[in-house]
Parts: sequence; C-alpha cells; structure tokens
Amino acid sequence: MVVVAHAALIGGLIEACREVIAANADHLSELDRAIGDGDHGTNMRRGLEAVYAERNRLAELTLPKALEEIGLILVMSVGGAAGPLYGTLLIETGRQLAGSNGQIEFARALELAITAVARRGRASPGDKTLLDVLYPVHAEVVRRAGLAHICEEAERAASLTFGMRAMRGRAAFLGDRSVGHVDPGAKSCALLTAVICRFLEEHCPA
Amino acid sequence: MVVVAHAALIGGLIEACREVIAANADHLSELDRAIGDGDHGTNMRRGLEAVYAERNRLAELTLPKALEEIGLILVMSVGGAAGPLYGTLLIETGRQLAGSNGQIEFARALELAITAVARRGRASPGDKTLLDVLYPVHAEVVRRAGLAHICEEAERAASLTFGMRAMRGRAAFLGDRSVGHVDPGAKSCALLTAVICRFLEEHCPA
Amino acid sequence: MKKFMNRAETLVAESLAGFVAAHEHMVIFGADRKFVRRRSLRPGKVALISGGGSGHEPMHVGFVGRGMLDAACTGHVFTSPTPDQIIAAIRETDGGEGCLLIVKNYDGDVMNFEMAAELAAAEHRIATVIVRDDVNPGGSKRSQGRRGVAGTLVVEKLLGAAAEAGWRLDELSALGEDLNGRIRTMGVSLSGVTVPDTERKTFALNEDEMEMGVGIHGEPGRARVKFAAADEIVETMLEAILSDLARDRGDKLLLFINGFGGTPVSELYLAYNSARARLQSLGVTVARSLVGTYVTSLDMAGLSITVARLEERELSLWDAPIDTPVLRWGG
Amino acid sequence: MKKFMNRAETLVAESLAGFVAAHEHMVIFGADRKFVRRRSLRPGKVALISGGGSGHEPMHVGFVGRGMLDAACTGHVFTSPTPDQIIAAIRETDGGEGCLLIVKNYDGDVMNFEMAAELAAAEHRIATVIVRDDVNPGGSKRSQGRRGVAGTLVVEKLLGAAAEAGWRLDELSALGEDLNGRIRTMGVSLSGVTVPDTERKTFALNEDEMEMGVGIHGEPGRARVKFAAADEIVETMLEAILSDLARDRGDKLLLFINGFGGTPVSELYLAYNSARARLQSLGVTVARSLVGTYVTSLDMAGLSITVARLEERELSLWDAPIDTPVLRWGG
Ligand SMILES: Nc1ncnc2c1ncn2[C@@H]1O[C@H](COP(=O)(O)OP(=O)(O)O)[C@@H](O)[C@H]1O
Ligand SMILES: Nc1ncnc2c1ncn2[C@@H]1O[C@H](COP(=O)(O)OP(=O)(O)O)[C@@H](O)[C@H]1O
Ligand SMILES: [Mg+2]
Ligand SMILES: [Mg+2]
Ligand SMILES: [Mg+2]
Ligand SMILES: [Mg+2]
Repeated sequence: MVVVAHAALIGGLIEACREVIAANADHLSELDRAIGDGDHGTNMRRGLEAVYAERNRLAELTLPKALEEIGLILVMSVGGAAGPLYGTLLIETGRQLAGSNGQIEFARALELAITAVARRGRASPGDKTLLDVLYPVHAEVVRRAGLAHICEEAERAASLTFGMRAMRGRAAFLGDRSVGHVDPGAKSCALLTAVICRFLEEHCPA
Repeated sequence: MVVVAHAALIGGLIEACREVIAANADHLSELDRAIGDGDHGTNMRRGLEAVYAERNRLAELTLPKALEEIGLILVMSVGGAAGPLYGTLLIETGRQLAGSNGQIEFARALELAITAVARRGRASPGDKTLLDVLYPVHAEVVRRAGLAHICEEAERAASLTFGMRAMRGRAAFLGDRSVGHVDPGAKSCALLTAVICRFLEEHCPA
Repeated sequence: MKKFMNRAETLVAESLAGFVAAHEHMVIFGADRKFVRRRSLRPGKVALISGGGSGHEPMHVGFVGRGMLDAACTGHVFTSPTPDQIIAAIRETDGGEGCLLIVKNYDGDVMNFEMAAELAAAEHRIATVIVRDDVNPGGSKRSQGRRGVAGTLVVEKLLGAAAEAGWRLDELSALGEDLNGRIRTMGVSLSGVTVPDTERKTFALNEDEMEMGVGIHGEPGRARVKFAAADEIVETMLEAILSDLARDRGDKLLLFINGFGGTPVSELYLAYNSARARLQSLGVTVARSLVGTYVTSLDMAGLSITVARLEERELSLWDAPIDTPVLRWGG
Repeated sequence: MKKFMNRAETLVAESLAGFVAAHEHMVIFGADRKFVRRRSLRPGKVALISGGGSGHEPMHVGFVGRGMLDAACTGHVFTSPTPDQIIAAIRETDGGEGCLLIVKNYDGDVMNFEMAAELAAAEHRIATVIVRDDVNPGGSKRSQGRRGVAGTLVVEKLLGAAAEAGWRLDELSALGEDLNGRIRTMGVSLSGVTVPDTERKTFALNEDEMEMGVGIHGEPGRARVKFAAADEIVETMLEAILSDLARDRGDKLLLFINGFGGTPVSELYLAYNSARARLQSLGVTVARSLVGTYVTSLDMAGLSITVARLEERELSLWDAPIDTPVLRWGG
C-alpha cells in the first residue's frame, strides 16, 4: 500500500475514473442502445474529460470543495440525464461534508446526497437506474464493509438491474421490453465505484 | 393462315401488343433501371392498357384513323419520353396514310413518321434509342423483306444497342457507363415489331 | 452510416453555425454560442426559451423568431443541453417580464432545465411548462408518463403568439399546462436511427416490420408490428390518439402530420389525406393543418400524427403572424 | 421498400389530394384533377406553368401561389406529365397575357410540354423556358446537355416575381433563357432510390461509396467515388460548379443547399456552413441563402449545391414577396 498526498489523491482518482470510463465508453453506449438512445458512454466520457482537463486546479482544493466543483463540471458538460444526477451526487456530498465543519460522517453525507439524486430524478429503488447501485453501496459504507466488498457489491447491484423493469429515464418508455438488459447508468456507477475502491485500497491507509 | 376481318385485325393487334408488353413489363423496367429510371415497362403497360380499354371503338375506325387515335391515346397516357415518341410514330403514320388518299406507300409513310420521331426526340441513328430499331425495320420494309425476317432484324437491332453509348434520354447522363446495356426503348420497339409481324403472318394474306 | 459531417464532435456546432448564417437576418448566436436567439428581442414581453438535444432539427432553433421562441438551447445529439446554456439564454432574453421555459418531458431535459431554473431563480422570474403530448405509452402509473414529442411545436407556436400578444408569465404557464390535456401525438417508425457518436443503428427492423408508439430519440416503441397499408397504419394511430384525448363534439381540431427526417413529404401528404378522410368519416372536422418535417429523429423513416383540440382563442393564436426560419405565415 | 402508401397506382393521386386539402386556402385542383393551381388567379399577368414527374415533392406543387407558379402538372413517379394535363392547365390559367411553360431539361418533359404547346398554340400565346442548371456532365457535344435540377426552384421564383410585377411574355422568356447561363447545380447521392412501381433500388452503394453528379431521378451519376468528409465533398462540388459558371469578381451569389429527401436538415446546414466558408475563402460573398428539402428524388440520401450569379434586378426579384405552401416571405 502506498500512502499518497492529498493533491495526488484527488488527481489520481480523477485519472482513474476518467480511464475506466474511456475504456468502457463503447460498452456503456452499447447498453444504452438496447434500452435508451445509445449515448451514455459518450456522455460520461465527455464529462470525465472535462473534469480531467481541470485536474490540476481541482487537486488544489479541499476534498469537499473538489467534489462540489467536479459535480458542477459534470452538470455543465455531460447533459442528458446522467449529468444532473452524477452532478447532484457530488455537489451534495461535497456540500454536506463542507457544511458540517467536518462533523458529519461520510456515510451520512452520502445518504443525504443520494436522497437529493432520487429527488432530482423522481426515482425510487428498483426503478432500474444508477440509484440501484448507489443504495446498496451506501448500505455497505454504513456497515463499514471493506473496500473490496463494496466494490463487489456494486458490481452485483448493477447486474441485478438486468431483471428490473425500468420506471424512469428513456428505458421506461419500453415497458416490459426493458427487462433483460443491464441499466447503463447502473453499470457506469458500478464501474466508478469499483475503480475508486481499488484506487483507495492501493493508495490509502485503511 | 387465317384471314381476319378488318375490325378483328385492329382489335387483335391491340390485344397482341398489350399482351407482349404486359408479359415483358418487368424486364423492360429492369433494363431501364440499369441506365434510366426503371419505369419503361410500367409506362408502356399503362399506355397499352389505355389503348386496350378503347379497343372496341378503335376497331371501328379505318386503319389510318385508328393508328392516329392509338398514337394520341399513347401520348396522353404514357408520359415520359416513350409517350411522345411512340405517339408521334403512330399519329404521323396514320396521318400520312390518310392524307395521301391512300396513294402513299406504307414504307414511305413509315419513313416520314420515323423522321418525325427523330425530330421530336432530337435524336440520330446510333444514339441508343428506339430509333435504332425503327431505322433497320424501315429498311427491311423498303426492301420488302418477309415478316419473319423483319422480326429477326428488329431483335438483332435491339441487341446491337448493347454496345452503344447513349446520346439521348436519361441514359445519356451516364456517358460511357451506358455502354453494355440494351436500351429499354429499343427493346420494347423490337418486342412490338415482332409481335405485330407474327400476328400479321398468322392472320393476314401475304 | 453515411452522414454529411466532418467529425462527430463538431457536427452539432457546425450545423448550428450554418443555420445561424443562413438565417442571419432573423437569428444570432447568444454569448459563447451557447444558444440561438432572435436577432431583435422585443422588450416588454415574457421571454420564451426552449431547447433539447440536437437530432430533432429544425426544432427548436427553427422556431426562434417573432411569434414563437426568443431563444433555443441545443445539446449534443439526443442529449439535453446543460444548465449553463439555459442560464445564459435566460440572462440574455429576460427583459424583466420573466422567462417561460418550454421543456419536453424527458428526464434529462427536465432535470437540466430544472437545475438551470434553480440556479437562475435568485435573479429571474421563471416558470416551466413540461410538454407531455405522447399518447399514453401504457406504462404503469409510476413510470415517468407521456413524452414530449411533435406536439411541442403546437405548444410553442400557441405560447409564442400569446407572449407576443402580451400575456403575463402566469397566464402563459396556465395555458401551457392546459394544452397538455388537449394535444396528443403518436409516432410510427420504419427504421432505427444511427447516432453519429456510436455509428450503430438504435434498432433494426425487417422489411415487413414497423415500430409503433416511438418517440423522437431512436428508441424502440411500444410494439413491433407488421408493416401495413397507409390507411391501416393511420387508422390504428388515430384510434389510439382519439381514445386518449378527451373530446367534445363540435371540437375544432388541428391535424399535424410530422416527418421524422427520412420520410419524403409526398408520403406525409398521403398520410394526411388518409387521416383527414378518417377523421371526417368519424364526423370530426379538421380546422387547421400542418404537414412537414419539423420534429425529427435524425434520419429516421417514419412519421407522427398530432391531433390538438383547440378553442377559438387558440385558433386565433395559431393563426397569428409568425416569422421564424421554419414557420412563417400571417402579416 | 417500406413507404407510406396504399397502392402504387394511386399513390400520386392520394398524395396530391392531401397536399391540396392541407393548403386549401392557397391552392385547388384544376379540371379533372389534372393539375394544381392557385386558388385565386390574378388577371392581367402572364400565367406561369411548370410540372414534371412526381417524386420531386414539394416541387412543383409546393411552389404554386402568389409570386411563383400559377399551375403545376404532376406525372407519375419520375415520368413527365402528359400533354392533356398541360393543355388543361394552359386553358384554365391563361388570362390573355399568354403562358410561360417552365420545363426541366429531360427529354420526356421537353417532348410532352412541346406537344402540349403545339396542340394549344392555335388558341394561346405560349413560350417555353427549358431549365438547364446541372453542371456539365462531361458528356460529348452531341448529348442532350445539362439537366434541369434544383436550380429550377430559383428560375421559378425569379420568373414568378417578374410575372407578378407585370413583365410581358417575351421579357420573361428572355430572363429565363438568360438565367440558364448563371445558375449551376451539382448533386451527390449516398443511396439509390426505390421507385414504388418497381420496388427495387435504382442502384446500390457500399457503405464507403457515393455517386457524384447525380440528377433527381435516382439515376447513377458521373462517377462512383469514395465517401469523404463533408468539407471535402463540398469542395469538390463547388470546384465543379464554379469552374462551370462564368463569373465576375464582385458578383452577388445565391447559395442554395437542397436535400434529396432522405437527408436531415441538420446535415444540409452543416454542408451550407462548409460551402459558405469555402466561398468566403475564395473571396466570394454569399448574398442570399436557401437551405432545405425542396427538389427531391424520392427518399434519396444526398444533397445538391446550387450557385446562382444574380444581378441587382434579380436580387430584388428573389426578395419580392412570395406566398406559396412551401416558400413564403416578404410582405
Ligand atoms: N429519472 C431518473 N432517475 C435516476 N436515474 C435516471 C433517471 N433517468 C435516467 N437515469 C439514469 O441515467 C442513465 C442514462 O443516462 P444517459 O444515457 O447519459 O442520458 P440520456 O437518457 O439523457 O441519454 C440511465 O441508465 C439511468 O441509470
Ligand atoms: N430523345 C430521345 N429520342 C429518342 N428516343 C428516346 C429519347 N429519349 C428517350 N428515348 C427512348 O425512350 C426510352 C425510355 O423511355 P421511358 O423509360 O418510358 O421514359 P423516361 O426516360 O421518361 O422514363 C429510352 O430507352 C429510349 O429508347
Ligand atoms: Mg442515453
Ligand atoms: Mg424510364
Ligand atoms: Mg441522450
Ligand atoms: Mg420515367
């Protein structure tokens, strides 16, 4: 395990996220083609590239501020459904962490942010969206599961969307025909969760 | 050989022509697709059906008058390039035969009519059009060749258009790419010539 | 996929630049080319702003002009514009009477316009109309409901005329909400579409198949059915539309046949002919008509039928002068 | 082939009926539905009549109205109308000032209009303008020369405005002839077309091929070449057009990008953007612009570029008010 400095941590996370999305963009678009409009990979890549372009500036910020700023960049660059959702997640997490003067637990900040995402998307658990990864990930964080375990759980949660009937997003227009496909947003969420867990595991003290 | 009455002759010719065009319409359109817009068979069929619909009235007319009327029907129903060309051919043949008080030879009437067609189409021999069948047919008529021979010559003339470069009609826009295809108008002209010769051979005194 | 383009990344920007240049006497780019707006804004009226992903051209930019929109924000292909674009448009067009955002009911559009409205709320009066004209896709109650499709044109035209006539923000907002109950659209598709980024068809249909109940993003529809004669297709669609549209006898109907991009206008007129005859046989009079390729799904072959139930007031708004790159009539 | 139609035989008639119904305040059918004409003819002006095969919609019927055509005759798909249609149109629209027939240079059209003119000559003063705007297809001298393609719209608009302004038959005829030397069009196609009667593609192209120099009847072009970026395609086309167009420095140019039916308008604007930039880089100013799907070849994917060299007089004619189902501007 290599302990890294704060700036290198933020920069490294950005780089890792950008990389995993770039490597999987075609696959994500492919999933979106089955039940949406086929652009989820492109949208996410555009967003992560925009964040990556500002990584030096972002790495200078505190973690809460960096999260909020990354969220805003995603909102202003991704567009579509994914932009406001991922954006809200990061903006709210950052704001919660900052607002509480460091008093708030990460798990609680994440919970409030996830609630904001659900409100933004008017979505509930089981609607076959990225929330179906966020909720279980949050549950693992609450019970202080190990990073490897969170990573596994995210993957499992994403694959569970395969059997769900979409109730939000474009896929909802397909009704029953949305069953039998993994949700692209859930998949990108699991990929990002996994890469973050792996990065932290490698570079951070336990 | 069966000698038929005048009315039956006109009616029978109309029927024979209609039939050969109906049977070959797809083939003619196919030829037109290669170097034109793919509708020659449809156009000719529409014309012959219009003539056929009036066959009883037409059969009552003198031959010159009948030819002129058939020409007018073709003009008003075929459209495209073929309508005015076949129309002019029949209208002029009829008028020449009528105008001369029966003094004119059929060969001479045909010649004047073919000239009118060439003028209408601004076309010359070798331009890869129906004229490349009409000219040799006329030559055979002039030298009083037998019907079977005329029929053969028409077929041969049509197939010779295969090697020609189109100078008129839509095919001309293809330039050299028009070489290597039989001209649809030449083909329909040969088919009609052949069926007329065969009908006359069967039903008329020599 | 053969498209006239240079690079997928610059396609939307290049096309918009061409649009603005071709209609330079009517429209100009807003700051940083984030949106397109009327060349001369009229003070003293509510500003109307719409937008959405590109791929639906000529909507919405084609509707910017006197009597319709003040500004339109365009996103990437089939991707909502981002809040910064919308906020910039609000800033540049709000003359003090407030802004009405007209949004098609897609989660992405709704969320991005919503974030923009939240961020701009401190400095501007803003109301939002979410257009939901798609026939009920038969989903359960919890699904996100009707999409905003070709009927959006009708909503934007009527609200545009009303704004031009001096209606206030709350009045416009109420009319928009009211129209949602009286406009229904259904789409049929004969082919999937190729999203330029992905270079793959969104779905593939056999020679004898069509997708019924499609939206305008290349997504498959409610059901894949056998291709049929135009009269039959139109009858099925009208039945779905009319049974989903509260209706009084004696209503004045607007009939709008919209092409999805790959369908020749001659086929649209044929469908119009069929639909009009069908409506007449049901005792319904067509009072206003529109036929053309206005709300598209890239080069998708297919069309949608929109029926709007209009009162006298709305008929006048429809007839009111309009002068945009795409729709133009009246004095 | 999936088309919105009932039967191939009635397709043209049904579509026309829809067109006339949708624009009933502007146009009506002539006797026996042989042609479409302006609802209110204006006495004291030369009557302008055009026509051709169907499959090019919205041309020509879409151009019937104030400031453009008085009547349009439509034939079967890609097949010239017949003389009886043209004669009927002449009879119904000639108010004593004579008729100008505007004919695209295709042998079928030329011959049918010619026969009609001959048959009607005893009772009407008739002149004919044969439009030849296609770039020289490189054929030998003896070939039939340039086709009439999208530039026909420009000729009809300018002559229509002139006729409205009271020009006499001989003056109109002279202007039409003169325009032939100053308008050039070149077309590129990305797909063959399916003629409804035959249900087969006129030609097939691979994913990386295009046809350069096509007309508007689904016929192949001059050359089959590799598909390329939009800028490259536009450059090739403009080069062919400009080198075929006598040109003075300081000319005012009209740039017209026309879609063939299956190409989305966003791609047309992208091509316009490219063409305008290219012209500018050559020091040529674009004074007037038109972008849209006006002169089509069924559902062919592709477009044509038309450049017209206009003098002040013609710029005013272009700007003059026009009120037709498809083109509408001015007071
Ligand atoms: N209303 C919503 N609530 C939560 N998540 C949503 C919602 N709508 C869409 N999503 C998520 O966004 C993903 C699609 O994102 P993307 O393809 O980038 O946007 P778009 O649908 O606008 O093209 C879906 O797979 C789903 O996970
Ligand atoms: N100018 C012309 N002169 C003589 N024949 C012509 C001319 N133009 C066309 N043709 C003949 O007409 C035939 C095409 O007829 P058709 O396909 O019915 O008309 P269109 O070309 O209008 O579709 C050609 O094959 C040729 O034989
Ligand atoms: Mg998507
Ligand atoms: Mg033909
Ligand atoms: Mg999208
Ligand atoms: Mg033809």
